[in-house]
Amino acid sequence: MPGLLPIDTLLIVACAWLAIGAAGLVAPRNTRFIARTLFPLGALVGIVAGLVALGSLGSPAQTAVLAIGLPDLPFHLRLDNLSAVFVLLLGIVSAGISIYAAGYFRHPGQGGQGTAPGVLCVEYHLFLASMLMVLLADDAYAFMVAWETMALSSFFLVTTDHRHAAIRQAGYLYLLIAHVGAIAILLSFGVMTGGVGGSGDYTFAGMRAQELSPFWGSVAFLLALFGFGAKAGLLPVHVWLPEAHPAAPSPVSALMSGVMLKTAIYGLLRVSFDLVGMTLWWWGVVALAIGLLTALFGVFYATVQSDMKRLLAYSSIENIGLIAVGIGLTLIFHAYAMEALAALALTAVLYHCLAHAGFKSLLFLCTGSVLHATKERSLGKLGGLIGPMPWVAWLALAGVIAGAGLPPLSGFVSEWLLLQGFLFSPGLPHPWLNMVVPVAAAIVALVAALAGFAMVKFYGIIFLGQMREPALKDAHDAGPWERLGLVWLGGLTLLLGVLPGTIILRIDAATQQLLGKGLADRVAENGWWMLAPISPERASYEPLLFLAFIVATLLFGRWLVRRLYHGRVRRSPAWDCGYHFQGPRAQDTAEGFSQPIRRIFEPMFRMERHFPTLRDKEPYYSVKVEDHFWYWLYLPVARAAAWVSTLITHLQGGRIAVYLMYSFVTLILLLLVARP
Amino acid sequence: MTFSLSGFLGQLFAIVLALALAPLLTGWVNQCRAWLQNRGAPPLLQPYYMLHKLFHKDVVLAHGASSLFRAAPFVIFGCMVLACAIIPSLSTDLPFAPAADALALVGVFGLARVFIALAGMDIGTSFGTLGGRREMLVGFLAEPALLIVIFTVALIVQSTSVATIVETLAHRDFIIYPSLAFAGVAFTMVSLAENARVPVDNPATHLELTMIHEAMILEYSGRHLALIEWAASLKLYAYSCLGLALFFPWGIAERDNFLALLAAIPLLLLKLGIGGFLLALIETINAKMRIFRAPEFLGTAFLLAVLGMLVKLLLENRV
Amino acid sequence: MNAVIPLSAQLINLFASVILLLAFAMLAQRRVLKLIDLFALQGFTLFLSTLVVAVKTGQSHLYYSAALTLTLKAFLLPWILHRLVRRLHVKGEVEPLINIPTTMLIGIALVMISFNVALPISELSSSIARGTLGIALAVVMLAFLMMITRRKAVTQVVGFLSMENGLFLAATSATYGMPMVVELGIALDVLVGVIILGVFFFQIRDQFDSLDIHHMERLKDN
Amino acid sequence: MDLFILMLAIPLVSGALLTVAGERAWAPNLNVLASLGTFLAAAGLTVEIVANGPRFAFGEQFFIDSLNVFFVALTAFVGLTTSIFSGPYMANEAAHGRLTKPRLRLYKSMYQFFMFTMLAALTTNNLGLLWVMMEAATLTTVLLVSLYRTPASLEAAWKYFILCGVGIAQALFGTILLYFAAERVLGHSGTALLWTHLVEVKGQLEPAIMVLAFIFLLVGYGTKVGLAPLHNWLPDAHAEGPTPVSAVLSGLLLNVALYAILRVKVLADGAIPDNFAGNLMMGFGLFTLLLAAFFLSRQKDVKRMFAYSSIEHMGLITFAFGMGGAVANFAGLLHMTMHSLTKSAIFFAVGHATQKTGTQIMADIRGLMKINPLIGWGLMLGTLAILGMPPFGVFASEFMILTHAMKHHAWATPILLLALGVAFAAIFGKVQPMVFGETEAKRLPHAPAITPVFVHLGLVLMLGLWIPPYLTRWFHEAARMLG
Repeated sequence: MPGLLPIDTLLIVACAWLAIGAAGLVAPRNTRFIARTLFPLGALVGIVAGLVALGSLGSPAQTAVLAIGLPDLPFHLRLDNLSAVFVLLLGIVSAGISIYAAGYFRHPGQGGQGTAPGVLCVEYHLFLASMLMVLLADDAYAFMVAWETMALSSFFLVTTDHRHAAIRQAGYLYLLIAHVGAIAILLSFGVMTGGVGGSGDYTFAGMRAQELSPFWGSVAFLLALFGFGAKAGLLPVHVWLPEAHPAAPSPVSALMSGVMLKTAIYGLLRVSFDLVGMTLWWWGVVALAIGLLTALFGVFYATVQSDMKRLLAYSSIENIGLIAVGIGLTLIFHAYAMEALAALALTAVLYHCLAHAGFKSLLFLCTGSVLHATKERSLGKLGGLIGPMPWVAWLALAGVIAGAGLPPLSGFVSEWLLLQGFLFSPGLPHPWLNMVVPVAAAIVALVAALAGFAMVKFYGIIFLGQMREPALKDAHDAGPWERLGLVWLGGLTLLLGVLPGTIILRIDAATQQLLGKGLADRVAENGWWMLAPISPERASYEPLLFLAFIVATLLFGRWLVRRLYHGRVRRSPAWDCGYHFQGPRAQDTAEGFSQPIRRIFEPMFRMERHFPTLRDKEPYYSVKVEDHFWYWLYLPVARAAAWVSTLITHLQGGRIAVYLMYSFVTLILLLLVARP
Repeated sequence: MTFSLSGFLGQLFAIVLALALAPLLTGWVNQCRAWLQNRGAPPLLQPYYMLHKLFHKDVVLAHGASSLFRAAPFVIFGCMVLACAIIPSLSTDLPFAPAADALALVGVFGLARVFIALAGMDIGTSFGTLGGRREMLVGFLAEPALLIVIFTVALIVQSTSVATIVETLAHRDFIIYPSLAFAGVAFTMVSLAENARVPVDNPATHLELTMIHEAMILEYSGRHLALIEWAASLKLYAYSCLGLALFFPWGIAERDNFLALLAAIPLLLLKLGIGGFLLALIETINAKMRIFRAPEFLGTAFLLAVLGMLVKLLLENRV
Repeated sequence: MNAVIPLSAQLINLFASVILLLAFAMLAQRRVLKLIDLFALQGFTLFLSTLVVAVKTGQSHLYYSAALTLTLKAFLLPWILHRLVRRLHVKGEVEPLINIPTTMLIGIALVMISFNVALPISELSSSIARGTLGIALAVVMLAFLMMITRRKAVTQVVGFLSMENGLFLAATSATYGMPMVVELGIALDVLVGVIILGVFFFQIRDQFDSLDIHHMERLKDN
Repeated sequence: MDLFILMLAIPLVSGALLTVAGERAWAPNLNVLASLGTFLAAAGLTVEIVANGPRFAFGEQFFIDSLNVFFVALTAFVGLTTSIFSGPYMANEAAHGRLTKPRLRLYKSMYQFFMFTMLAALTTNNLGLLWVMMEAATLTTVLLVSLYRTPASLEAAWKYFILCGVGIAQALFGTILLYFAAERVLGHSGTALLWTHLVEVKGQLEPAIMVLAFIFLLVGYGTKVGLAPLHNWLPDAHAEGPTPVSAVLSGLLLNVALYAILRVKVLADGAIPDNFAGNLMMGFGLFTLLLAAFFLSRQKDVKRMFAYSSIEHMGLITFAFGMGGAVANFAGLLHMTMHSLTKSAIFFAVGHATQKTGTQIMADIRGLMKINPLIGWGLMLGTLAILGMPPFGVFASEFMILTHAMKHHAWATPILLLALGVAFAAIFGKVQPMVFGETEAKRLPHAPAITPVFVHLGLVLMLGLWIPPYLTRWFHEAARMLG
C-alpha cells in the first residue's frame, strides 16, 4: 500500500495481534481453530512486522501521536533505527515461535492445562503486541503501559498451568521483580525529566532536551540499569528467570527468553545512549562488572542444572551478562569519544541480541518438543532421543553450537566482535582502565568455554546415549508445524552465522543513530561475505568460506574414502569391558556430568548433598544446588519486611481504648506542634 | 583480496603438506619417545600403515549409534583440515586465511571438541560419557587460556589475523617480550592438554580410569577411527605450526616469494622435528596426573596467559 | 482590663466553669448511675448557659436550642441511660483502666493544653464570653480522656455525650449558636445515635453476656 | 421536575418505603430500581451542570458545581452497581441462613438512606449540614455493618461507631471554629457556614483560628477517610459487614469524607500561608500509605486485606491533594474514581468468592479460576488494577501522582514507591493462590451478578488508556476549583 508509513503498518500489526487474540475468545475451547488458524495468522503478522522493520532500517525516524493515553500525555510513538532492529527481532523470531505454537498447543490437556486455549491465545498475542508497543513507545507513559502489560501478559502465560504451587510461586516472583524493576524505570524517567524543578515533560523528546548534571545523569542510568536489569536477568535480580522459564509452556519460555529479555536490553540502550544525554566512563565499568558477574554466575549455574529448561534459563542469564559486558564496553568507548570502537562493541551487542533470540528460542522450543514426546523435564530421565526425534535433535544441535559460541553459527559472530572490541581497550586514555578491561576478556573467554560445557551437557544427555527410561522408546518426533517453527529458527541461526556482513550492513543504522558512527563502511568495503570490522589485516572472519570449507572437506573426504576403500558397516553391541550388566544407568547422570564443575568451583554454589552410607537400606545420592543470592539478599529483605510488618500490626491490637488514644494523641500533637 | 593462482596453489600445497606431514609428526614423536624411554621404536611411518589398515577395515557400529556418531569423524576431520589450512606453516600467502583469524581458530578447535565429546556420549556407555565430560572439562580451561595467549600476541601485533601476526613478528627487530615468554609457557601447557598428551592425558593408554581422548573414541572403528586418528595428528600438527607461527615465525615465506617458500619447507621440517622431540621429552620426564590435578594444571596455564597479558599491558604498552 | 464585665458574661463564665468541674467530676466518678446523674447535671448547666446567651443576645433560635438541650440532655438521654443500666443490670462499679489520680493529673494537663491552644483565639473573640472556648475544648478533651480510660460500653457512651456537651458549649457560648438547621440536625443525630446505641447494648449483652468492652478485642491483626 | 430534588427524593422515599414494605417480594427490585432512578437523575444533573455551570438548590443550602457533581455521578453509579450486585448476594446470604427477612428489610432501607445521606453530604453548601449528613451516614452504616449480629460484627460496629463518633465530634468542633472564624467576617447571619460565601472571603479568615479548625476537621473527617493512625475502625468494619456494604464503604463513604476535607482545604489554603493544609495532608497521606502497606502482608481475611488496601489508596489520594496544583488535584480525583470503581469491583468478586467457598480466610480460598472463571478473572484483574498495573486506570493516576511528586516533592518519591512495592508484594502474593490452583466448590442457589464487576473493570481499563475529553475537561474544572 503506497502512502502507508512503516510506523502505521506496525500499529496495524499491533492491532492485528490484538484482534487475533480477541478472536481466540470467540471459541475459547476450540483448540483446532485457535491453533491452526489464529497462531499461524499471528506468525504471518510477525513476518510482516519483521519485514516492515527491515525495510525501514536506515530511513529517518517516524513519529506518531495516538489519541489515547493521558490527557496531557497522549501516546507518542516513534520508529527509529534502534526500535527497528528490535522490531525486526521480535517479528522474525516470534513468527517462528508462533508457527511452532500452532503445533504445540494441539494436545488438549497439554500446554493449555488450567487455562483455556482461547485465553492463552489472548495472552500470547497481547504479549506480542505489548512488546511491539514497548519498542515503539516514545513517552514514559506509553512505555510504562506497554512495559507492564508485557509483564502482566507474560505472567499469565507463565502461570498457564497454575495448578502447581511451584508454578504459581514462580509467577509471583516473576511479577514482583518485574514490578520492582518497573518502579525503578519509572523513577529513572522521572530523573531524566529533570527531577525537582525539571521540565516534567515525560515524552522522550523532552528527556533528550533535558540537561542533567552528572550526578543526576548517573542516578538515572543506575536506576535504568537496575530496572531493565531486573527484566533482563542481571545479577542480583536474576532469580525469577530460572523459576519462570521452566514454569512456562515452551513457546512462552522461548518468547520470554528470546524476545522479552531483549526488550530490556533495548530499554537500557535507549536510556543510556539516547535519553540520558551523557556518558560517564564509570557507567561502563559498572555495566561491565555486573555483566561479567552475571555471565559467570549464569554459566556456572547452567552447567550444574538437572532440569533442561532451568539449564537454558541460566544460559540466558549468561548471555544477557555477555550483552551487558558489550554495553559496558560500548559505554566506556563512547565516554572517551572512541566512536569507531564503540560502534564495534555496540554491533556486538545488537548482534548478540539477534543471535541469542534465535538460538535460545530454538533450544526452548526443542525442549518443548522433548517435553511433549516424553513428559519429562529432568535430564536424568532422558537420553537417546536423537533416534526417535531426529528433526528436533539435529535442529537442537544447531542451537547448541550457536549457544556454545562456536563457528560457523550465530553465537560466534557476536562473541568474536566482542573480543575484537576488547582488543582495543588498551588504547583507552585512562591509566588503569586500559589494563583492567582487557582482563575482562579473559573472563568472557572462560564464560564462552563454560557455555560449551553446559551445551554439551544439555545436548548429550537429552539426545545422545542410551535412553535412561524405558518409556522414552515411545517418543515421537515433532509434528509438521513444530518442525516448521524449528526449521525457521534454525535457519535464522544459520543465516546469522554465515552472513554477518549482510546483516551488520542492515543493523548498522541503529549503531549510527546511537553513536554517529557505524561499521557499515568497512563491511561494505570488504564485501558482504567477509567480516572485517577494522581492516582485513587486523582481523577477519568469513563464515561462509569457513562453512563451505568444512562441508567440502566433509563431503570430499566421505566420497574419497568410499571411493578408495568401501562403505561397509557392521552392527554389534557396544563394548562392555567384559562386564555384561552395562545398562543405561551406567551413563553419566546430569549431576555426574557436571560434578567436575561443582568440585572446582565449590564456593560458587550453595549445595546440599546427601551421600549414601554403608548401612543405608536404600542408598541414594542427591545434590541440591541453590542460589547464594537467596540467602544473601532475598531472604534478609523478606525477613526485614516481615519484621516491620509484625511491628506495625501491633498498632491494630483490638483495644478500642488504645485506638481512641491514637486519635487523642494525634490531635494533641497536632494542636501543639502544627503551626504554619 | 585477490585470488591469485599462486596463492591458491600455495594454499592447496599447505593443505596437502599438512595431511601428509601430520601422521609423520605423530610417528616422529612416538619414535622419539620410545628412544627416550629406552624401548624399541615403531617405524616412523607406522601411523600411515595404521591409517591404511583402518580404512580397509569394516566399520563396527554399536547398536545405539546415531547419525551424529557417524558424521562426527568427518566434521572433526574437516575442522582440523581447516585449521591447518589457515595456520601459516610455509607461507603467509593463504587465500583461506581470512576465513578465520586466531579467535576463530580457537572456535574451530572448540567445534571439533564439541563434536568429539558428543560422539563420545552417543553410544551411552559409561566410558563415553566419562570421556566427554573430561574432555569438556579440559576444554573449558584450555580454551580460554589459548584465547588469552592469542590475545596477548594480538595486543603486541595489533591484529588477530594469524598471517599478519607472523608477518609482523618476523619483521620486527628482535625484542624480548616478557609477555611472550609467559604466553609461550601457557601455550605449551595448553597444547599438551589439547592434544591429549602427558601429563594431562596419555595417548598410549587404555587404562579406563585415566582415559580422556581414548575413552571418547572407544567405540570408533574402521574408517571413522582412521579419520579421528588422522584428525588428532592434524591437530598436533596444527598446534605445532601455530606455536611456531606465534613464537618462532622466522622463515615462513611471505606473499609472492617463491624462493622463500622453497626454503621454508626444510626449515619447517627442522622446527617440527625439534618440537616433536621436545614434546617426547616432556612426556617422558612427566607422569600422568590425576584427573583432578588437570584443572590445576590448566588453571596455571590460564593464569600464566593472563599474567602474560598483564605484563604486556603494564610493561610494554609504555614502550 | 478595667471594663466592668457584664453580668451575663459572668454568668456564662460561671456556668462554663461548672461544666468543666462536672467534667472533672465525671472523670473521677466510679459509679455508673452517679456518672449519668452528673451527665444530666452537666446538660442542665449547659441549658442554663445557653439560656443566658439567648437572653443576652435575644436570638430566638437560641431559645429553641436551650429547650432542646434541656429536654434532650438533661432529661431524655439520662433517662434512657438510666433505664438501660437498670434493664441491663450493669454492675455499679466503673473500673477505670488507669487509676483515678493519674487520670486527674492527665486531665489537669489537658486543661492547660486546651487553654493554651484556645488562648490566641479567645482574644479574637467578640462575644461576651471569650474564655468559654478554652473551657469547651477542655471539656471535649476530658470527655475524650474518659472514653479512653473506661472499660464499660455505657461509660464510653456517657463520655461521648459529654463530648457533645462540650461542643455545644463551644457552639452556643463562643459563637452564639450555629444556624438552626444545623443545630436541629446535630440534635437529631445525637438522639438517633443514642437510640441505636441502646439497641446495640442489648445486642452486645446478648452476644457477650457483658457490657465490658474488653470482650470486644478480638478483631485485631497482631 | 428538578433533577436534583429527584435525586435526593428517590433514595429518601424509597428508603422509607422499604422500611415499611421491605419484606415484599418486589423489594429487591425496588432497591435496584431506586438506585437506577437515582443514577439517572444524577447523570441528568451531571449533564446539566456540565452544560450550564454551577447551581444552587433550596435557597443556598445546596450547591452543585463541577467538583461535587463528579462525586455525585460516581456515587450514584457505584450505588447502582452495588445494588445490582447485592440482589443475588443478599439472597444467597438469606438462603444460607445468615440473614433473616427483617434484616434484609433493614439492609435495603438503610442502603437507600445511606445513599441519601451521602448524596446530601456531597451536594450541601452548608458545612454544618455536611457534618450532620456525615454523622447520619455513619449511623446508617453502623446498622449495616452490624447486620449479621455476630459477635465479630457487633464488635466491629461498636468500634466503628465510637471511633467515628469521636472523630466526627472533632470535626464538629472544627466546624464550630470555622463558623467562629467566618462569623467575624460575614457577620452573625445564616450565611457564615455556606461554602460559597466562605470561599469568597477565604483570604480574610483569621489564620490562627483556621489552623485549629483545619486540624480538628482533618482529624475528624480523616478518621472517616481512614488516615493512619485514625484508621483502626476501618478494617474491622469492612471485614465484618456484608460485602455490598464493604463495597460502598470503601468505594463511596471514604470518598465523601475526603470530599469534606477537600472543601475545607480550599478555605484553609486561602486563609493559612505556607501551604499548611497541604503539608499536613501530605504528611498524613504518606504515613497512612506506608503504614497500610506494611499492614497488608499480615492479613488473613480477604476483606480485611482489601480494607487496608483502601486505607493505602486513601493515603495516596490524600497525599495527591496535599501536593495541590492542577495536575495533582486532577490525579487525585482520577485516583478516587479509579479506586472507587476498582475496589468495589474487587469487593463484588470477593463477595461471590467468599460465598462460593464459605470462608473469608484467604488460606482456605483456592482455585477461583476453576470454580468460576469469571469471578476468578474478575478478582485477578481487579487486584492487578488496584495494584497499579497498567493498562488499568489506577496506573494512570498513580503515574501522574508519582511524576508530580518527583517534580515537586522528590523526597516523598522513595516512600511512595516503597509503599507501593510492599503493597504489591503483599496483596498479589495472597490473591494469586486464591485465584489459581485446585479446589472444590459448591453451587449457590442464586446465580451471582458478575456484570457489575466487569462493567467497573471495563471502565477502569478504558480510563487507563483513554480518558474522554469531556471527562478531562470536567476533571480539570474540578481540579481548578480545588486550587
